[in-house]
Amino acid sequence: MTRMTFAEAARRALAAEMRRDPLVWALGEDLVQGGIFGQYRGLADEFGTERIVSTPISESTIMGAGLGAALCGTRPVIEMRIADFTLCAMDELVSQIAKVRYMFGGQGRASLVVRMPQGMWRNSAAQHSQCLEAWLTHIPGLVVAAPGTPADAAGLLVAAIRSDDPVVLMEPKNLWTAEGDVPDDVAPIPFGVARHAASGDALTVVTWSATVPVVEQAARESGVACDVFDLRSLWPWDEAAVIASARRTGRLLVVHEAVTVSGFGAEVVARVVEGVGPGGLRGVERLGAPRAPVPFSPALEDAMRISPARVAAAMKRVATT
Amino acid sequence: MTRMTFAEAARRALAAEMRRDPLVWALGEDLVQGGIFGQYRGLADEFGTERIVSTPISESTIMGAGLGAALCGTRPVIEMRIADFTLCAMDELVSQIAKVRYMFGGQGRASLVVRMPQGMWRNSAAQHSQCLEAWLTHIPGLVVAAPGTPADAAGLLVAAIRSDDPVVLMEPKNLWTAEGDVPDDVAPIPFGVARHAASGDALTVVTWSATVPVVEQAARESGVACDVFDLRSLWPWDEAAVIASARRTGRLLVVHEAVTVSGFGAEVVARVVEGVGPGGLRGVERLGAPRAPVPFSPALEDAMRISPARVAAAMKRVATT
Amino acid sequence: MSGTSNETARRIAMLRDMARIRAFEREAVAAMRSGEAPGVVHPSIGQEGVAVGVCANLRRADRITSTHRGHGHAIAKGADARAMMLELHGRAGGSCGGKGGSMHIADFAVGMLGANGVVGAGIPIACGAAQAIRLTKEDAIVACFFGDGAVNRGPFLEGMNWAALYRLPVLFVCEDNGFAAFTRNSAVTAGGGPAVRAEACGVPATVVDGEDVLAVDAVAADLIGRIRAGAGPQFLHAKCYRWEGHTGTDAAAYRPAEEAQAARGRDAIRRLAAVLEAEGVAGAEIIGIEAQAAAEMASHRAAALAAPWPDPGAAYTDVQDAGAPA
Amino acid sequence: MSGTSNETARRIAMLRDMARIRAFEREAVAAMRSGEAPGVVHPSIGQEGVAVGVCANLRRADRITSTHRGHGHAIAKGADARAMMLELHGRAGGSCGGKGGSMHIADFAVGMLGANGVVGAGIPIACGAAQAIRLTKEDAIVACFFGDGAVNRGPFLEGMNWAALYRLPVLFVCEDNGFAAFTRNSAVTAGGGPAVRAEACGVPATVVDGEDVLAVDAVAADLIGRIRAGAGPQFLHAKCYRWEGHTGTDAAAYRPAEEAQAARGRDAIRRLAAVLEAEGVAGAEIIGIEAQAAAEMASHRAAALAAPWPDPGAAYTDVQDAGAPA
Ligand SMILES: Cc1ncc(C[n+]2csc(CCOP(=O)(O)OP(=O)(O)O)c2C)c(N)n1
Ligand SMILES: Cc1ncc(C[n+]2csc(CCOP(=O)(O)OP(=O)(O)O)c2C)c(N)n1
Ligand SMILES: [Mg+2]
Ligand SMILES: [Mg+2]
Repeated sequence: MTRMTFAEAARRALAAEMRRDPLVWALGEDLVQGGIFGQYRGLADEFGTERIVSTPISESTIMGAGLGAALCGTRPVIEMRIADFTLCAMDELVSQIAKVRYMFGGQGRASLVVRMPQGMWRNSAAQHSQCLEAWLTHIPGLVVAAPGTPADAAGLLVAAIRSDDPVVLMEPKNLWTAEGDVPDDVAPIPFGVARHAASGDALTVVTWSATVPVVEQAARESGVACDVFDLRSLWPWDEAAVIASARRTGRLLVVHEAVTVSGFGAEVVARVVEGVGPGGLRGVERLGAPRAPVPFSPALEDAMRISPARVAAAMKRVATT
Repeated sequence: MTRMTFAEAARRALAAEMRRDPLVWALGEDLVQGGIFGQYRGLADEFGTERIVSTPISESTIMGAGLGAALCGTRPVIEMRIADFTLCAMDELVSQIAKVRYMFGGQGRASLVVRMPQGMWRNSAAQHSQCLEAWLTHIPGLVVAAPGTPADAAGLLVAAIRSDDPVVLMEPKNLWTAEGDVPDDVAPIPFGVARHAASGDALTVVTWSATVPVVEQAARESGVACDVFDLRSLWPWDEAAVIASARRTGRLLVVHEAVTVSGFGAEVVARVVEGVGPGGLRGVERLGAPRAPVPFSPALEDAMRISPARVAAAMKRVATT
Repeated sequence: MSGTSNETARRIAMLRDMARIRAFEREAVAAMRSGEAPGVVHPSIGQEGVAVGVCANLRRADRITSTHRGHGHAIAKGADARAMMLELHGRAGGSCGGKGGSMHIADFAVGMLGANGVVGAGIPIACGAAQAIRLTKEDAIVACFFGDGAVNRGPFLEGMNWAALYRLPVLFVCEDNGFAAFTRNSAVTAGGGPAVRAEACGVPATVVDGEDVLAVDAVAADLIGRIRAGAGPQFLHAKCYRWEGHTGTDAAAYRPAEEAQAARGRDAIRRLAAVLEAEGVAGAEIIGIEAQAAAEMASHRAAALAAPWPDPGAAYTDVQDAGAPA
Repeated sequence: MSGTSNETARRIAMLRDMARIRAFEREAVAAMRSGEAPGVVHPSIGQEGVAVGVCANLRRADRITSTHRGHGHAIAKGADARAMMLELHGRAGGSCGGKGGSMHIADFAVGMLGANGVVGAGIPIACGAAQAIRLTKEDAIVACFFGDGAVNRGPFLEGMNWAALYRLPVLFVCEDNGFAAFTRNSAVTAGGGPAVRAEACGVPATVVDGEDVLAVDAVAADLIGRIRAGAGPQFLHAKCYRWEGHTGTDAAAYRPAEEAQAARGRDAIRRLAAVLEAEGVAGAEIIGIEAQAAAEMASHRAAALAAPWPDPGAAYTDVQDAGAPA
């Protein structure tokens, strides 16, 4: 175990995978310069500019070329810079990458990773702060992972690279500099297995990505005995663990940074209700963003931010309904 | 009232709006030739090619130009041909159109309509059959409407054109040729008001768009006393009516053509559970598509299709849980 | 065998491929119109010279990407025509097991990386395929087919720049049949056209008569030779005409009938047949080739109609490994 | 007043605008570095000649679209600099009420339709704005600013074709500062460059020294005159240099310091000052203009720091009418 930042954990994991497998390579803007969060720092020196490729500002082609390269047997890591820019490459992701194996009856596979750092970060405003994980869980063919700790940033990236499925990795921009212990030899984290971050009998709490440390803090401070699940991957997700917990606690709180309306929290609530039966629950709540774009001003952004205090209040509310 | 097809109802509604307001115009591929479903037939003759504009295959610019034109005071109707191609224009829709009013503090508005016919239609396969309404309900700034009858095709289009908000209109491809009675003088249908398509005490059924006639038929044939709501608009949606009904029936079935996982049905279930309280429901089910792309072969497509028989079976299941 | 007769044999093979494509699509359109084949078929009838002239210069290891109008590219690249016909009919044993249909035919065994239902979408894919070929040091190139309508989509620019920048082994083939669906493409395209746009992004371009398969063959041979030699991407602007409507059911009322009639007079198949006859190939041999092609495709169609439907369970396979539908 | 002195007055106004932009951005960068202004600031210092030379030829009714590096465009078009500074600080009274910040400054009152956080996104918007102007028979044009990095994005091609096709009244201004974020743009751009690409799509292009505001002014006057006369879109490729890093905190270690130093020696402000002095304007007057600009922006910054934060409730307004957040 070594203590390091989220970005450094991800950087090392990619480097290790590139050492292990010569078919792994990365493409995106400014990668040779280290990427905008330092998550590619030094990699071009080690692996050369044919495997760490700085591209033009051509999101459609970054994504589409990644697919073509996967179809010819390499394992590209497609860097989207931030999730918002994936909006410039949605056809390539959703109508091409996600569907190619199926449409062609299994002849080809898109074994690739799409990295899309997402969420609020230093007052980036409406076009640079979106959380789009719910969209991607809705798209057949895609695996969706969303790490919330440095160790998971590494372990999920390794799993994503080794996966034969296309994996979308939503890295929380706000956590790039967060520190944590990371195994020296990173093992892939299986998709669909939540991290059981805290145990308790009063309330089942489900979260992922940027709100993981927020929820952990709130669970410590709220005084509520929370059973906390950091989902780590959203498709597949650990329905079994969450449903078993909710059946026990009878209460469910889902916390995410994304807009609540049609967020992935809705799917979690619906599945848990279907799983335990509506009679099996006494309290349910989703805590996410209002259906409003993310504003620039700290005074406004903070009003929308999911804080430990807001989460703790929700914990108390749901635990006592 | 006149009996006519969905496409003809929409065509006439657009013509009437263009007569009423010289600032209304339409842009998209092949519009001068009538559009691919005949929904623009003859309009170029009446309004000229500066108001019915056939464009290059440039989805990003069709969408983005629509926004620019709205910011300069006109009311464009943006035709995307089919919803899948909107994937080529997502930045323009989600990061520009949806956010422009907010980002600029209310200085400008995107008063425009985006038409995106969607869903299965004559074995169009994976890239031409997607239902993406859930995505758009997740995006602050957008109004989302999804007509299921010719009358609503007309009334919602008129409402969309007159709305000062950007309105996304998901027209069901499979219903273009469906017939129904349409008022001779089409009034705008207010967003957020469901059509109460059938009354009953056993079960609340919520649906929209292509599955509206399917659900109506199933309700007639199932023998279950269904309270059926055709939502017509998904954002805003008629939470009040649905929650009141569910509180009464204690049972909820949501039917939609889109993939179930993270579909808008999840949001409906979550809101109803939050609204009536988990104890208030005895049965809940979502009936949508499996998390798989849409296949080409009739043998496979039919396996996924929401049929009256499958809906009726679900009605019976939920009514008796 | 003398050099000439070698050359003649090669030309006969081209004639055969063109005839097979035409016969395939005649059957496909008929099957679509009769309702035997579901969905929509986009025939490339009249454009066979482009697919065949280019693919005659490709090897099995080379890859192609294709479009919604892609039967010709697939057949010319050596795809299994019987499996294609089954696919069109949505039957088990189809190229994609019935999941893809006409717009998504692929045959990875011969390097056909797939038709595509999205205009222009093959361009970035072709760029990445070439990048992978470079990375794995494979000896192969990529030919990327697209229509004249695709030059107005963003990925066209991005892909040209990309291929030129990384000097990728790609032959871009713009099949300019004059129309984008129901719209005459010249009515929605400004400037000097596809070749000028490609050159502006650094991809050298050549214009060719796409209705003359020997002209296409000669130019393709030259360009592909350069690409194999490491010269980077090349662009081929092949002018042709779409004889039929946009789809098998489009009557193409938006254009004068004489125009299509005139194009039929420039038929690449008849022109090559005339060359071959002038070179001494017997008329009967040519008739035989065309008859054989017709018979082959008719039998594929019959086979397709007789083939079983895919098992409904196939609708849920090949989605993904992790989190596959239950 | 003689013609010459009219001309001189105009040039003095240009000098003042350039000085105001520079002063604004110096304050903005300092405020960002100190943490007083949240978020990220992209300074256009060194590029002022492009914004001012173009906007000197625009009227209030004309529109502009801008980029993430848009303070200069806004100020040159007459936007309220005080409101802009408040916006940068996220304060009430900012151009967008604090909701937009540096990357989303807009001032519709003077035809500034907005900065944009997405590279190239202003191009389609500008096309549509021009189309609306045509439809409503307004007497106005649109100037569309973007960087050299934007020429590698798809919307660039689409927009050029679109504007040429419909002969729209748009001046496209490519501000070529040599870099796209941390990457030298020539390292990711193939072919003959922005002007060649625009011309390939049918938009006539002119190259200009963007560090010479008088050259920009002259060319812009000519091009805008043509556009107003109905000639359709024009393209201006303005070469310049980004003195600072990509953002206020980027040290630009990826390029030799001498390069930026050399660019500082070509400063458009100093060059215009020299011309004015040669024309007889007193050095003191020039110093006064610059001092006044600095004082103005310092006072705006102080005002911004003193301004109240927006009411938190504003986070939920101006989303939409129907279905607004509760
Ligand atoms: C991105 C996208 N936009 C629109 C369509 C609908 N469409 C299918 S084919 C076609 C015309 C394409 O023209 P061209 O590229 O010239 O190919 P051709 O059909 O002539 O072979 C259009 C508009 C599409 N498939 N994809
Ligand atoms: C579509 C998109 N991709 C990537 C980015 C990230 N980004 C912001 S500015 C920039 C560089 C833009 O370069 P250029 O267009 O030359 O403008 P400049 O910054 O030089 O003014 C990049 C890559 C973005 N904002 N939008
Ligand atoms: Mg064409
Ligand atoms: Mg630049």
